[in-house]
Amino acid sequence: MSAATLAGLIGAALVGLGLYGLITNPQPMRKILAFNLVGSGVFLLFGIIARRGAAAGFVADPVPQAMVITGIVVAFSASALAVALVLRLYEVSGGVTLQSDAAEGPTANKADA
Amino acid sequence: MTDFLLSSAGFILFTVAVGLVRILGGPTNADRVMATQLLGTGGITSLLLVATATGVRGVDDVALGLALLAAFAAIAFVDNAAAPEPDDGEGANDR
Amino acid sequence: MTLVLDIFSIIAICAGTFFFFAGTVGLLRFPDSLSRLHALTKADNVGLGLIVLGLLPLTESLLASLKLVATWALIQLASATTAQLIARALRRSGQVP
Amino acid sequence: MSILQALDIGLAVLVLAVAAWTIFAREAFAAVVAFVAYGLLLSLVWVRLFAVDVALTEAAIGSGVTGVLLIGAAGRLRQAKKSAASEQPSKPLRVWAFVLCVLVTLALAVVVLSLPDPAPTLAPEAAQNLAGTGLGNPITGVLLAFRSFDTMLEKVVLVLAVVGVWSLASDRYWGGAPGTSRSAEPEGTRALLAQLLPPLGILIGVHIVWVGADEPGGAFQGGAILAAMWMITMMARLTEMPPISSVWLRLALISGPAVFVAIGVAGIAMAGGFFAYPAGFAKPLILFIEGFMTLSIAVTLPILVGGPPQRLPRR
Repeated sequence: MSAATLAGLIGAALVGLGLYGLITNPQPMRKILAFNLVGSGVFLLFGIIARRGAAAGFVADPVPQAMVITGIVVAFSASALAVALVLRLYEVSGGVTLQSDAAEGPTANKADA
Repeated sequence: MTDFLLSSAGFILFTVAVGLVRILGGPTNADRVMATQLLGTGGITSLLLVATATGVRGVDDVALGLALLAAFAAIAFVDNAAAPEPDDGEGANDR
Repeated sequence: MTLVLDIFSIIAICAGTFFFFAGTVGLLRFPDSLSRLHALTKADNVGLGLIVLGLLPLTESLLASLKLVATWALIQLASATTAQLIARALRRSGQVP
Repeated sequence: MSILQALDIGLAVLVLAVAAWTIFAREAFAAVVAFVAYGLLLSLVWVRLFAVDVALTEAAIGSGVTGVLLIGAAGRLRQAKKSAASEQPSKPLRVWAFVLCVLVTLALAVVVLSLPDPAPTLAPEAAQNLAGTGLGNPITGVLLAFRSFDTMLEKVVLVLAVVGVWSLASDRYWGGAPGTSRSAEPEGTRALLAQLLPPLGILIGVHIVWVGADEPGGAFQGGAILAAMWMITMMARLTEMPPISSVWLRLALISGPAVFVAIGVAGIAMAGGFFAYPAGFAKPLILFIEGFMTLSIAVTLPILVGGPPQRLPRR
């Protein structure tokens, strides 16, 4: 099995693992991590398509690689926004639960100045 | 020579990895950060060995980049997670 | 001449590999965090240092050798700093007498 | 089985083990630390795929800058209330989720194993047209010439993310600076690192941007390394986050996409198409855009890590 196929199978497994974490883990921070795993799994799938497309003297097809590079940067900005939202939720409510306000108790109503 | 370089890279990566997988379980967060640090150095080393063996261009820059950022996780850890009492976050009192 | 350099490379890389092995064993076996930190820094400094030394004769250009040495120097700096910081954090948190 | 193959399989097992740890670890902090290690291992996988440009991006952004962001957040959330038991998904739900995820993985694995051979590729087209740009690195060619519109929009996404993060500020802090006050004395060890690292780091960052025209590297990777250097001086308390009302900061944030759009629009007049470069001027124009993009990225990443303003604006 070539390194590319192996990396593709890693990518497939990472998407599965990340999806499982995204569904079952209640903590928002852990969901962000899981989402990043799904993202990097998809990037690896792009990566093997690039590697298999090696032609014309290039070791890999540059188009999927360029898309992965922009993808990594976009994934980072999405994570940064998500982290800022979670921290803000914590600041306002003292907790980081994603449940509805009713389950939160009185702290959820604490007004922000 | 190529085989020798690759086996060394494999050996280093795996000793370091065994350490990482074992230490991630704790006892303390400081141990976890140390294990990541060791994985970082081991990863950079195997990268250099594999790069010399396979002759992929530009890998030395990846190693340099990783080496530049090697201290970041540990510093962020000391700043945020190791402090005995976290800041109460009341920015209004800062100034 | 090439043979001598090759033998030098092999000896240096083997020695470096040994230090990584020793560092990991120390990380796993030493009883407290400070001694584990001690084991870790040996792998960082000597292990990588010896391997960089072994790889130097195999590089193709001066720039490549410079980059190798710079990588090692950066890891030295990072490892010295983090060892200090982690040790201090351990002491502050009362995990070390 | 050759040694290289054994190495690949070992690396694969390792990546999956560390990834599984980030999902199943009981403590949030342990999961975040594992994620940093995961980013590092992933850049080794990218090197094995001969995607050195991607490996550099992953090393700088995926592992380095994201690591600081997540460790910082995990540290601040340490005091957060543990999630209630009622939030834990029920066992049947977990079983169903597990089955779903196994199915997704298997489907993707089947797709990977049955990819067409020979693989479709755009490499010959890229190779054919690369000469017109004067570049040697096909990935830089794709990013800044063939698909420059995508890259420009991606820079806009970064600006939007900054707007999103800033909009989470309380009213009273609007116009202030992110992060807590750095009133404490710079501490010796960290200050030393923050004084020794940036000169070398800036050299390496600029080198990576410069060689990006012909060798692996470019504005994203170099910009991320420059961003990391700015971040380390802030972590050592040698510098502070600027207040978000600062004019130079806002100019630096938008300089990348603004210059990119301006040159794209100028292409309509000069070369007969949006984002077309006049013949013979492609390489200098691309380097010009890359310079401003590097600046934008180097400023945007630390601002995103810094979060919304948390200090009162100076009046």
